[in-house]
Amino acid sequence: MSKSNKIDLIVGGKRLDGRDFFEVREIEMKVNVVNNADGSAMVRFGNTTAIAAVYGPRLLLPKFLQEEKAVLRCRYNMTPFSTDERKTPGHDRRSIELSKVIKSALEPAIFLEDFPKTRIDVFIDIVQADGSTRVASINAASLALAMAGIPMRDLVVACTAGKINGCLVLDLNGKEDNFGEADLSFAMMYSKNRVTLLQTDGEFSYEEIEILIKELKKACEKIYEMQKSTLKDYYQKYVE
Amino acid sequence: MSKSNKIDLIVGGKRLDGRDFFEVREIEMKVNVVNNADGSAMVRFGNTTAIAAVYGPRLLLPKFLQEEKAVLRCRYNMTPFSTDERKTPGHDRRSIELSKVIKSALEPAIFLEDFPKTRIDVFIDIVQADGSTRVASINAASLALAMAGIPMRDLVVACTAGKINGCLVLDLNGKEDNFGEADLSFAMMYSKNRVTLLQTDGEFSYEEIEILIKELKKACEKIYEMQKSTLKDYYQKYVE
Amino acid sequence: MSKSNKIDLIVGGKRLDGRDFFEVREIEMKVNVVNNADGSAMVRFGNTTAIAAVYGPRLLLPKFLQEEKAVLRCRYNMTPFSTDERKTPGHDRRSIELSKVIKSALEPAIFLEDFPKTRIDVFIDIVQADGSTRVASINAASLALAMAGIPMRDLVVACTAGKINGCLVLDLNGKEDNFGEADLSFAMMYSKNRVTLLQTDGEFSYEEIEILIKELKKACEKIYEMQKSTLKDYYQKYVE
Amino acid sequence: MSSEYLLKLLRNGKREDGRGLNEFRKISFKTGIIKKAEGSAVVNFGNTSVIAGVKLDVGEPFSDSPNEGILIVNAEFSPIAAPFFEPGPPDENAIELARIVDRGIRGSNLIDFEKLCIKEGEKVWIVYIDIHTINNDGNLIDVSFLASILALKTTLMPKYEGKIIREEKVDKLPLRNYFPINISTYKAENILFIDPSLKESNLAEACLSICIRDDDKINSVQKIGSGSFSFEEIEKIFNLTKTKAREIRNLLSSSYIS
Amino acid sequence: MSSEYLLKLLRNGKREDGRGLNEFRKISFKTGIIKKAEGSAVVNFGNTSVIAGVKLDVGEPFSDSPNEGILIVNAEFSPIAAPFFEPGPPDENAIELARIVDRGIRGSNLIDFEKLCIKEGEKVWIVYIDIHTINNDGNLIDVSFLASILALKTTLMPKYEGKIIREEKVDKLPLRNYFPINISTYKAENILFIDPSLKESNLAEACLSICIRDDDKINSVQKIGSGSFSFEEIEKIFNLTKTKAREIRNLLSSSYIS
Amino acid sequence: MSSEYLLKLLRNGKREDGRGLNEFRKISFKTGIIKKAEGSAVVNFGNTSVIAGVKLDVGEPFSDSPNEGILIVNAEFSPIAAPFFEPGPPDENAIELARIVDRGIRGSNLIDFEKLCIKEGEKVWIVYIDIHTINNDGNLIDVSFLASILALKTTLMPKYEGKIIREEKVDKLPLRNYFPINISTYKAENILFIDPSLKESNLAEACLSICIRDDDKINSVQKIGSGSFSFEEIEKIFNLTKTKAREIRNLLSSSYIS
Repeated sequence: MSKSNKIDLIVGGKRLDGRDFFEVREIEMKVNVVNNADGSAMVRFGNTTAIAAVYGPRLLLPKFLQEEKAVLRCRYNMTPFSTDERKTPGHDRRSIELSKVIKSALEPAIFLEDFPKTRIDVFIDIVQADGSTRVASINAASLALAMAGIPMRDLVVACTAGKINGCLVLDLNGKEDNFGEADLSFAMMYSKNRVTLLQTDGEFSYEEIEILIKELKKACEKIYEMQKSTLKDYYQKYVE
Repeated sequence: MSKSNKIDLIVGGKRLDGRDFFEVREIEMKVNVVNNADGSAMVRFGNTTAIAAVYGPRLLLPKFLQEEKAVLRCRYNMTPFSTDERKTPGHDRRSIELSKVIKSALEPAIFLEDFPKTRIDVFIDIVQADGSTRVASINAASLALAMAGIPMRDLVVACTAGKINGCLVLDLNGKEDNFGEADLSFAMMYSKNRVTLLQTDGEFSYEEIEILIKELKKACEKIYEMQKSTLKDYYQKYVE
Repeated sequence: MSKSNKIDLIVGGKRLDGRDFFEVREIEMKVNVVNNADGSAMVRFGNTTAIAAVYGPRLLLPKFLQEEKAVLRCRYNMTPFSTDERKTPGHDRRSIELSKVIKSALEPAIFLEDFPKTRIDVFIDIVQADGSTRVASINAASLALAMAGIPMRDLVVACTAGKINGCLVLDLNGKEDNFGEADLSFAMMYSKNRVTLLQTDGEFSYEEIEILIKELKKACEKIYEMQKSTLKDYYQKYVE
Repeated sequence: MSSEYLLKLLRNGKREDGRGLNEFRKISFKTGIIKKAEGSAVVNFGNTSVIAGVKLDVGEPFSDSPNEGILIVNAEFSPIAAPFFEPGPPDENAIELARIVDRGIRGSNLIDFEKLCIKEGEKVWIVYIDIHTINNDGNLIDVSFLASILALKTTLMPKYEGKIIREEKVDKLPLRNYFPINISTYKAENILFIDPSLKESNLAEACLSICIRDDDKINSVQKIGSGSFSFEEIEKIFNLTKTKAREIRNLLSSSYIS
Repeated sequence: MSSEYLLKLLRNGKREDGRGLNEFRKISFKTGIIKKAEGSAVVNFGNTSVIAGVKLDVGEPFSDSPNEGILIVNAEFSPIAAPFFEPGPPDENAIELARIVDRGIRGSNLIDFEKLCIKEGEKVWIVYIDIHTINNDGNLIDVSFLASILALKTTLMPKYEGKIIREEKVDKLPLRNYFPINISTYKAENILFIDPSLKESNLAEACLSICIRDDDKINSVQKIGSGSFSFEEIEKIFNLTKTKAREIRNLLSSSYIS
Repeated sequence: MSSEYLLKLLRNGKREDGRGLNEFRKISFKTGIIKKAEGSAVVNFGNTSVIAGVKLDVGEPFSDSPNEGILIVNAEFSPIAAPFFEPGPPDENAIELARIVDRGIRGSNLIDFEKLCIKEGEKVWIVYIDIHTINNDGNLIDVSFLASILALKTTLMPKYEGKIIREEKVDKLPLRNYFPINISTYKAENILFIDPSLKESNLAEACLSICIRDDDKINSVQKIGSGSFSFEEIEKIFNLTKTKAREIRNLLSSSYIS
């Protein structure tokens, strides 16, 4: 996570994987990938793959923990084989924080008040990690919630941005995340125009953040359209 | 647990401790060794000593965990001083698996349906470990259950077998277990002729397994008789 | 904790910090240092500082844990920055034992029978550790309990003693504790003349213990007066 | 579909999806699916889906086998895979599964551990197999075992020169030419059947899980569950295991895996 | 004071203690309070009180930054500090707080990590910041951050010759001349306010916690809570952060801390 | 037997089994019972039964005592030993017991730690004492302490040449010629008594547990429980301890243990 060891991340005006600055990697979305779940989805950004499964609403036990609205529980987990060095299994400090951050990005969109005394579980497994895993998780979880039929104010769309070799870019891959100067994770309810996640690490000027937010909104529009058409395609097949 | 480092385990047609191939070590059985327990027993195979204590049937709490039949809980534990290198205290992966395997060997024999809403605890401490600890545990637990007055279909009898220097043998000691090619743990309800444990590790042909099962049945008959006479002797003394 | 590595702890008839043998370090007491707590206090012996906070009596849940008298829960904790080498956070064996010992020193003074079905929590943080942390904790906890309005038979007063370079002394500092020959922790309900803590480590003759107890009683009288005037001063200010 | 109905089907030699008692569900697999892993495979038996990933690391050998690499098998029943799986460290079922897979692989002599030695007594390769459930619709042991073997068979070893250069793959994992297969036979009311769905496996009182090699050598056996077996049943199961393992091997040999 | 009443106050731009929405409570601090720590500070915002202690140790550097010291930030919500804090390992809130402080310090480039290298690849200084709550009356992140910075700024490094000689302090911690400040802006019913009491923070649906340097560079941002923000609110909060951070810096510069 | 009745007995100076207040139950012991341990003993006081095992290992010394061996005492209240013991890590009672035994042994100077040094600053013997309860019928501390001492006194040290050769025992553990004994005196309603059964110990409000050497030097004292002591009671208990410890030593000296 050191932001200091400079390496060349931009060569000939292009990023190392050939992308333009504000170009997002190839995105793949698939729903209903976990048969047992009430809703599930897989979202891939390049070589970053997140699988999200939603179970619930289900009765929250024991009784004295029940609340007037549904309790949302999120768990972000990296599989041991998802990273260069094998990741020791288990919930470390990073994944505890990311689970909280992801929950805070999804929660504004869910009508939790519709389901008192229950809990909704959102489980996310990162099966391949090449940067931007938390936004892939949010996109997958948003689709999985929709598939589970949980009433939502809007789909939540997410993307990252950052600064590498002094240049502002979108959708950091693993190398850019590790060796770039700064990164920004962003999520919004697109049609509601509301930001549900804003998290940065590293040094930015406010002007840089403003530019990135503008570009992120554009990228989120496309991701939002993909989410909608993924759901639509699934239900159309389902109807046929 | 490596099965590869060959050492001479058979010298002059005899095993290192002087035994014949299908000879079982000296067995000692003693019941009521833990005064507080509802039933208890000690079983020794050579230098392997297991103490089992049974507590229950006792009410299972909290209520929502109660089932229509008794819940059997087994815990296999090695004392830190039971092994060559001191064993760090605590429940490791091996003892979690062995606890499950021992439970699965005992469960078929117990009329759990007679005791709804209760649990029966079988605790086993290995105080000396020189191979074949899980079968010593099963024999001790079987006696302890009988002493606790838990209704059983039959006593469960157990013994190990294995392949060392290419020879098939019964009742592996620690060295044979560590440096042999393969081992087999076996338990049965003797008078019912039902197998309740069959577990192997290492390379066997099916024919070898068949031979060993035949020999294990013979050995189990003797162990079964010992179990019965141990219980009988105890109750006779008790009556006097 | 080795008691064997001799270093000079007494030079020219004085202890390294200039104190006489039966001289106690400067003591500071302050109550109501934690606004949220039902009662709280800070007690400092030289560079040893303990903060105690009392929460309760509060309802003990779940119900099946409730008892006919209040359950007293004590937790002694060293902050990571309180020691020379950073102390890894978390409850280790030493702090588990000290929590128990502190509880046993406080319990005789509290009318727990007045509060059935409740628990009283006494939390203690050592923010600076320079020897005698458990007695500083007891003095702080005693004040905090009084501030919380918990009915008590008497205040509990505590002090340490020890043997360093063969000399009997009161109130060990960190160096004396580490390199002295023996130490003694002592607490009493002063006006009731009852001992609630007596704990030693290292080699003493009974005669030495007798002498130390006599001196400890004298020291405790002074600490007791300080405790009382601290409480009095606070309530006087409060009334004004 | 109620348990009562499923049992009735089994008594008539039938399954909820029309299969016979000794018939597998549709088996599919894909290897090389995890870019960061040195080897990987996803295997599906019907709706049961498991990913196995192989990661390689370099470390010290055990003192009693100074010239041998190390195998570590770990299984996580991810909470995504079933409504009753909970986040947290592996439970006894996941631990047992990992240990069965471990013993099966070890017992089969598939891995040539001596070729995983870099410097005797100092540096050897550590082979991690991580088994990750995606969807649990029964028979996790057999599916996990197959995924593990396929992941091993497609593992490429990175370059090592003082440290691991993961970008450069220089060799295959040193495996012997075996293909061990694990077949778990379940029993409900004296009816034997393989590859149960989750609901069917809940009906079973006992299971005999056997790992067998191409040459019919047995690499591991594990009796699971609260029931018992007669000697005749055991014989029948060993024979069935032989047949069904061959069936899977044939199925796979028609694919690109040798 | 009921939440209903507190909300009514907020709607009118008021606070329970008479402050305005963008006004801090009384801020006080003291450094050097822990003798055994290499650096320490207690900071109070009203009734919220937090101690930060800096301990130094020597250890191996990370392999990807062999010539840099190491920073480890840990936060414990001591059970003394609030009726609902429980003994035990840090919960998700304490972990998030520690990681926000860590990122803010790292992002600000305050610490000159290369000067903390003793021998490249072998020995570097490890800087531990331990954050310990004494009383929690809201706004723990901002208070903890300030306590951490003041503890760092007053840290004296012990002598090192093969081992640490803690009695002899030889130098200041190598810090750059920055003063990062963290400002968390809370939102309830579209009302933005800073430095909430515990009761006020329980009313808030969301919070944007921003760390900003003297030169107005942003060092870290964290959105917290179940609410969302409009783009206008975000802009407003960034501007507010700039102003309020300067206010704290001015407050402190009137004291002996440079 | 009800607590009420037991209390009535105690008030009349009597015990449920006919003993007097200061009388031990039947004491028996056996050493060398664990073949794999370097030293071992089982000790019974009435129905209370405890095994102590000594294992030796070689490791690095602590940096503040580079030429001394290491003692580690651990106690497990096995769930076999009482209906209320649960599997899991040692609770506060087991930890306190282990620490009392540790302090008693250390305070008595029984072990000559310098003779356990193999190479200064690099390699020393580690002496593990593991205390394992078999049946808990009260007075676990005294029984555990005696079992630990007997295990130490019968410990044989294995050969060490680069590694431990456990088959060859070459020496006794280097012990000084002391025999520390721990005597716990319990108090219920101002009645003092020793060696309680489990039921009797449940009646006690407090206990003073004292470790004393042959030369009457006190090696450790621990007050346990929710009650308090008068100064007269403390004096009485110290005198009682002296007498009862001698009684145990005489009992043992009539056996083969020197």
